[in-house]
Amino acid sequence: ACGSSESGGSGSTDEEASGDEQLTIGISLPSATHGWMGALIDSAEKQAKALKESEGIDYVMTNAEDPNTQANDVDDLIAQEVDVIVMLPIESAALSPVGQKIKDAGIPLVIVDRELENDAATVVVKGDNEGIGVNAGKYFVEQLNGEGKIVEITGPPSSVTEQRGSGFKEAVASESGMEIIASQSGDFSTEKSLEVMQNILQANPEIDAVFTQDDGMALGVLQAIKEAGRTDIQFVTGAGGAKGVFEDIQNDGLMKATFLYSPTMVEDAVKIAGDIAKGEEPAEAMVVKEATQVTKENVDEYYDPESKF
Amino acid sequence: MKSRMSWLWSEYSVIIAFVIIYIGASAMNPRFLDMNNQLNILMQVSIIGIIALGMTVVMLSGGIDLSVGSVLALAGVVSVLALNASGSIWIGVLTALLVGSFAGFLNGLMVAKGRIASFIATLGMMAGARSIALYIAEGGSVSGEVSGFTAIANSDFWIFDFPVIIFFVMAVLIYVLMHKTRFGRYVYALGSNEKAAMLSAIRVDRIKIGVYTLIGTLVGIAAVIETSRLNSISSSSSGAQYELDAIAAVIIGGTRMTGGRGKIIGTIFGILILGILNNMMNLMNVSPHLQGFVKGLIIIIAVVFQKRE
Amino acid sequence: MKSRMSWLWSEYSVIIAFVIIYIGASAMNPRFLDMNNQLNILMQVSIIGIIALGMTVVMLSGGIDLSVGSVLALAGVVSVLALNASGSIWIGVLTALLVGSFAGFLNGLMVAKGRIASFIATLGMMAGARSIALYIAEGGSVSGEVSGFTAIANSDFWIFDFPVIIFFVMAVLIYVLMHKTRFGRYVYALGSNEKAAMLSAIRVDRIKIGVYTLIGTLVGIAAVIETSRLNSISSSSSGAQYELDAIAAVIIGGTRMTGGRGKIIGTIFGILILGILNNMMNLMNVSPHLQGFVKGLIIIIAVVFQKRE
Amino acid sequence: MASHPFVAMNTIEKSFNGVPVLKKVTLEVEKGEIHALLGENGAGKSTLMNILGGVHQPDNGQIFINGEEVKMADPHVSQAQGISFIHQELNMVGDLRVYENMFLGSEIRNKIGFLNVEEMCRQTREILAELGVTINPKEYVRNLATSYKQLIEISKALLHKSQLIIMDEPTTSLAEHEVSRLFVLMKNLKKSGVSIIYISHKLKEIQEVCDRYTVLRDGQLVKTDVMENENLEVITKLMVGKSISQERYVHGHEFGEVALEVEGLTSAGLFKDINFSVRQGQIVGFTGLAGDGRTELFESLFGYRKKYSGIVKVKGKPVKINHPRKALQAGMGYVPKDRKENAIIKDLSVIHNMSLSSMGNFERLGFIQGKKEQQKFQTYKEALNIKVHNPRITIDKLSGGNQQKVIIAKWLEAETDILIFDNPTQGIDVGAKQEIYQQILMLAEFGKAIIILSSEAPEVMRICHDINVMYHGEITARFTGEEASEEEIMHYATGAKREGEKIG
Ligand SMILES: Nc1ncnc2c1ncn2[C@@H]1O[C@H](COP(=O)(O)OP(=O)(O)OP(=O)(O)O)[C@@H](O)[C@H]1O
Ligand SMILES: Nc1ncnc2c1ncn2[C@@H]1O[C@H](COP(=O)(O)OP(=O)(O)OP(=O)(O)O)[C@@H](O)[C@H]1O
Ligand SMILES: [Mg+2]
Ligand SMILES: [Mg+2]
Repeated sequence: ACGSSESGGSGSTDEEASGDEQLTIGISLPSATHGWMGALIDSAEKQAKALKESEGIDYVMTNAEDPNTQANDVDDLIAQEVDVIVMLPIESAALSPVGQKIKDAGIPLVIVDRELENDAATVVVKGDNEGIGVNAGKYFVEQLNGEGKIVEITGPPSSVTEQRGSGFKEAVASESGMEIIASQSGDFSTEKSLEVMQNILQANPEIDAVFTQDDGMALGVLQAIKEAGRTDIQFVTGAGGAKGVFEDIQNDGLMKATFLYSPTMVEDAVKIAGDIAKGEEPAEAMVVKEATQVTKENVDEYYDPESKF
Repeated sequence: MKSRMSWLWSEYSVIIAFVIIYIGASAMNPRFLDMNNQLNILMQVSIIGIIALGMTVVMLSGGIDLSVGSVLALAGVVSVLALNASGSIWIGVLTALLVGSFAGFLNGLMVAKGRIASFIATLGMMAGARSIALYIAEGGSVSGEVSGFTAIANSDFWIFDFPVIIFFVMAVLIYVLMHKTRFGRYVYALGSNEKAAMLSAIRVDRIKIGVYTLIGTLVGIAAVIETSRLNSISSSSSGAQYELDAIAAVIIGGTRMTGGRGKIIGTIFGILILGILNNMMNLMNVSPHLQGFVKGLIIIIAVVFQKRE
Repeated sequence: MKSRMSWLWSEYSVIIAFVIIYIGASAMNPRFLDMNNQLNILMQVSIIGIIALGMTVVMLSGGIDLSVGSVLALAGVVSVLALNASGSIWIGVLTALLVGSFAGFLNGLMVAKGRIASFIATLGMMAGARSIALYIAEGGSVSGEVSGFTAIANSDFWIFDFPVIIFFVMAVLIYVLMHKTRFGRYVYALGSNEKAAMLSAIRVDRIKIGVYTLIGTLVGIAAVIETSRLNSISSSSSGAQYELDAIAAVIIGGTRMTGGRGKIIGTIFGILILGILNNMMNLMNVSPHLQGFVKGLIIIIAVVFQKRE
Repeated sequence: MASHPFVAMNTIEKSFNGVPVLKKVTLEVEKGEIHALLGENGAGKSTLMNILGGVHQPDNGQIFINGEEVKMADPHVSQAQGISFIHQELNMVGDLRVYENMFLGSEIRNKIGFLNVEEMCRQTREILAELGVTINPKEYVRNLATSYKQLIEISKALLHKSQLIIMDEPTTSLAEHEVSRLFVLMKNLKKSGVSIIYISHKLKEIQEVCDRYTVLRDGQLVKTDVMENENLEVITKLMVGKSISQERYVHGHEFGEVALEVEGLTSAGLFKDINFSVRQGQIVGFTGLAGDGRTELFESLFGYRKKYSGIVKVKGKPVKINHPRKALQAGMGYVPKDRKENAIIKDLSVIHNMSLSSMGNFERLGFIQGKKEQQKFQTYKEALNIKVHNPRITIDKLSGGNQQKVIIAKWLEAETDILIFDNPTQGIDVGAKQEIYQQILMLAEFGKAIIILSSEAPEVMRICHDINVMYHGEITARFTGEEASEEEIMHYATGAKREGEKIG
């Protein structure tokens, strides 16, 4: 498995290492500060547990609040001589040297969600943050016929927010009639978005549609619009693929579309990591989870009543 | 006359700061004065407001409670589970209150009997309660399945939303508790001079436990409102950083960090100032990147205006 | 002999707690004692460790500094920009130190001259500095483009990483400052009895400004290490919650929340305890949702062990 | 004489919150004199000195040092003018060591700027030796008894080699022999040309060391004159407006049942094998030197300290007291010493301090009746002659003596059968002292059992039926009030004599 590792039995009394080769996946994720990440962590752990049961592959999981702590976590994983590492970098730039370090240690690396700036990753499983913005932008242009007043509810400042926002702005800028009249942060939180949307509704008597960067926030926005009894708003879109949003789409609510960015992408990453640990060559070096547009037409394909997210 | 003014200033400078900010906000944005907007602001501050009332009591006693946000999430998650399991709204509400007050009671025990600095005891509770909430909800959010539950936070009474009424009632109750009962008197005494309070035959430990249990109960109430408002609660993001807003409101309201001095009325105006600030930043569409700066600046200015010792 | 022991206990109970945790960790996981792992832990605590040294001084003076994480991000962002613009590593480093100490100086001014409670003054700075960092870096992260810059944090000296050496040198410097110079003496006096210090004709205001400037400078140093380690800094996530870890280390180290009493040595062991905890949770694969619980619990136990007054 | 007085304060005026505290007060102090500043509690003595020391700014008036006008903007300026100030309230930094406190603000440093600990310790030891105290200079001040803290404050002022030392009630917690040492020192200082302003409520001391005196009353200058041949009665009359007798107060009257009985009370390192009993209507005194453990003894009895063994019986019933609340329920009240730390709640109003230990008396249906509190306070204000304009202001605005009276009122309101007073007249003027003594006597006549702790032998001799003397945590002698003499008490208090068999 870990063929490139030369430190086989370097005096350590680790019984697992001395006996038959125990395979281990190291997983380094950010901490659960919002719903999507909470769901992702949960998916990762479930998948890792499943692998442990079916294949006997062990796993170690770490969570970090900031890039430096994540670098520390990865150091710990390298020190434990895990066979493969799955990492969701908090910041691409900051974790790129860390990826290099993993590569230098001869450990295969599976990157989830956010790409590194170098080629340290063996496999990348990513969603398409920019795609979310671009696809949403296209949808807006189409639905509003190139003319309308739009409100944007962003995530807290971060590269994800940046990518989704700039994709959206680019796509919308193609039409001169489209105007983003307010752009405020809902912190990836339903309650905060509710509050922020209330205030935005107050400031803007005329709104045509609302773009939110996350389904959790979209739910707050829906509530605010409902409470204010506003009828000028034609639709709201989200991102991610949360159960509550799917249900609203199914029920012909104000929610008309969302763009897939499922936290379950980490399951693929963990599975791939398991395969790599067993010595298999990964089938492809890049797995892109399309930011598929989910609307009334195709929502039933994606709806899972058991989902936690 | 002059001494009257200076008395007013020294006792209620926060009210003057409030009036200035209020006038400023009216001048900057005509929509601010809109009746709906005013009611929105009241609604938006009610949850943190209820917590800030409890925080005032804790800080008057010379302590601090950093765990409010996490305990809110935990109480919310557990109460939704109880609600769904029992189908009874009363059981759901009661569970939230019980979880909140029990967490508070534990904080009180640690501070009073364990002699742990309140900062560290409640920091531990903050990590612990969040952790348990995440564990129970598997990192995701849980939604109520009992119809009628959402009515708690979404009903009106005359023009006021129900949460605003609850906030108001709680404010009156806590005011009476602090100024008309011996509990309140003892809290002030304890915060001012713990040893002298003890030598005055006050059971300091019980008062401390009472203080933390009280804020825990208030957090439980806040959890009910928050959960009922959106019929769901997120184990990861709900309540995040509530402690900072609550503490800021208390200090803006003129309560001394070290205890013994301060007023419930001050806290109410403190929380209103924060509410107006958030509202104005959304109304004015201030860049999310700069909102922290504006908010920090105005908080500091409001505090500078206050009487110094 | 017995009194010797009780003296040791009362003065250095944190060391005993450290030894217990250390032995516990060794027993639970044989990999813990691995030389590499030990060096990793040292490296991992060095950044927060440097900040915690400054926090000890601030807390001894009776204050608190919540802004360290945000100031670290701001200093990092600005220094990377200066580095890239000038191409000179020295200018980059100097900029970080200047930004850090200037932010600290402002904190000191607010506390000493503005008579603002340190909690609120630095809370304002926390919001403000983060905000400016986000604004400058447009919410994203900035990366160094000057080769050689990463060498600062990634070089070794004998077996020790360079950041560890810096931490060690800083610890010695701060120790000398606090115990061999009158600045240190005045800090203790001020934290213990501000009025008495003032009546002894100590210029209390200057000492306060000095204290906050000192921690600001240390945060600047930490920013250099953090930035250089990953060759980039994130305006949104870098430094998140560093204040809580630093404060926890100081309190675990036995410094009194209200100032006047405590030791630099204690803080060093406090930060080591936190480092071992994080390391162990990664080694033992504690469920990510439960890590907060375990950490909170052990911090509280470590503090309970300490001498009570 | 053409030359100027060393210090001259001219027509100083000062008011706090619109209440005038000093009204055109003038004070002159010559070089090398000890000048007594006298007056009732709240007369404005400390305020006048705070103005001289740069702590407060006067509303009007000038200060001249050697004939030159000086603006005392802050303590720094005052110190630079050669003025040291021993404040009425102790201003020690508890978390620093003795020598660190002593040199705080004027540390000795070596060539590279590091603190010269050895030199500072040496000088500390030296100066303390002059006052006859041996304390380890490296001991933390928080571990010291109050009297030592006060001696350190004094030493600190001596260290500065000042030209004027202001002593605001420096002897409140000093024992007799410590006071006499201080006086020797003061006289030596005087010889070397140092001036001293001396504030005290102990008039005997004043007569012993002072050259001139100035009396203030209600913020106004009453008289300045030379001390020699002046009758104490006259000065007292100037201060309080009436004459005060120095006679023994207490009369024999019938005692009731035994109210409090203590058998074999022991706490490791603090006190051992304490036996005594107090009857209803009896006043029992405990005296001794600093560190004799009497404070710890009664803090234990009152439940503040929990680690002790022995039997405590209240009205014949054994009680287990592990919290002050239990003591209150058993019928004990306790007026602690060092009121700033132990008694007053400085953020509560005067009225609320009064009612704090007996909230039940003011409650109806669980709510506090503010009016009732106020009425009750009015009666105490008259009975104890508490001087306060507005009882809703916080208690820290009152002068020390009036604060003490409020604390006594607090325990009177609690209506306990047993009352323990620890240093009840600390820092209290002669007039108020007499009022407090009379209150105590009246309480005894009502049948309360009273215990008085005091380091002043004359005090216990004047008001106690029985006197216990303590030494190193043990009761070494027991006298009746009539048979006691100051000299005898001193013998037992210093351990020169002990009377084992009589105490049992
Ligand atoms: N900071 C203050 N604010 C308001 N009033 C004050 C303040 N300091 C003193 N006073 C008032 O000024 C008057 C004089 O007080 P001062 O302390 O000078 O009296 P004193 O003569 O020293 O009395 P004592 O013998 O009790 O020490 C008192 O009525 C007191 O209540
Ligand atoms: N918190 C403490 N820690 C350690 N030692 C203490 C503490 N408090 C008091 N002591 C010591 O106990 C002894 C008794 O002190 P205490 O202040 O009770 O004396 P006292 O009899 O009340 O005298 P006085 O009232 O005249 O000052 C002293 O030696 C003192 O140093
Ligand atoms: Mg005085
Ligand atoms: Mg006095």
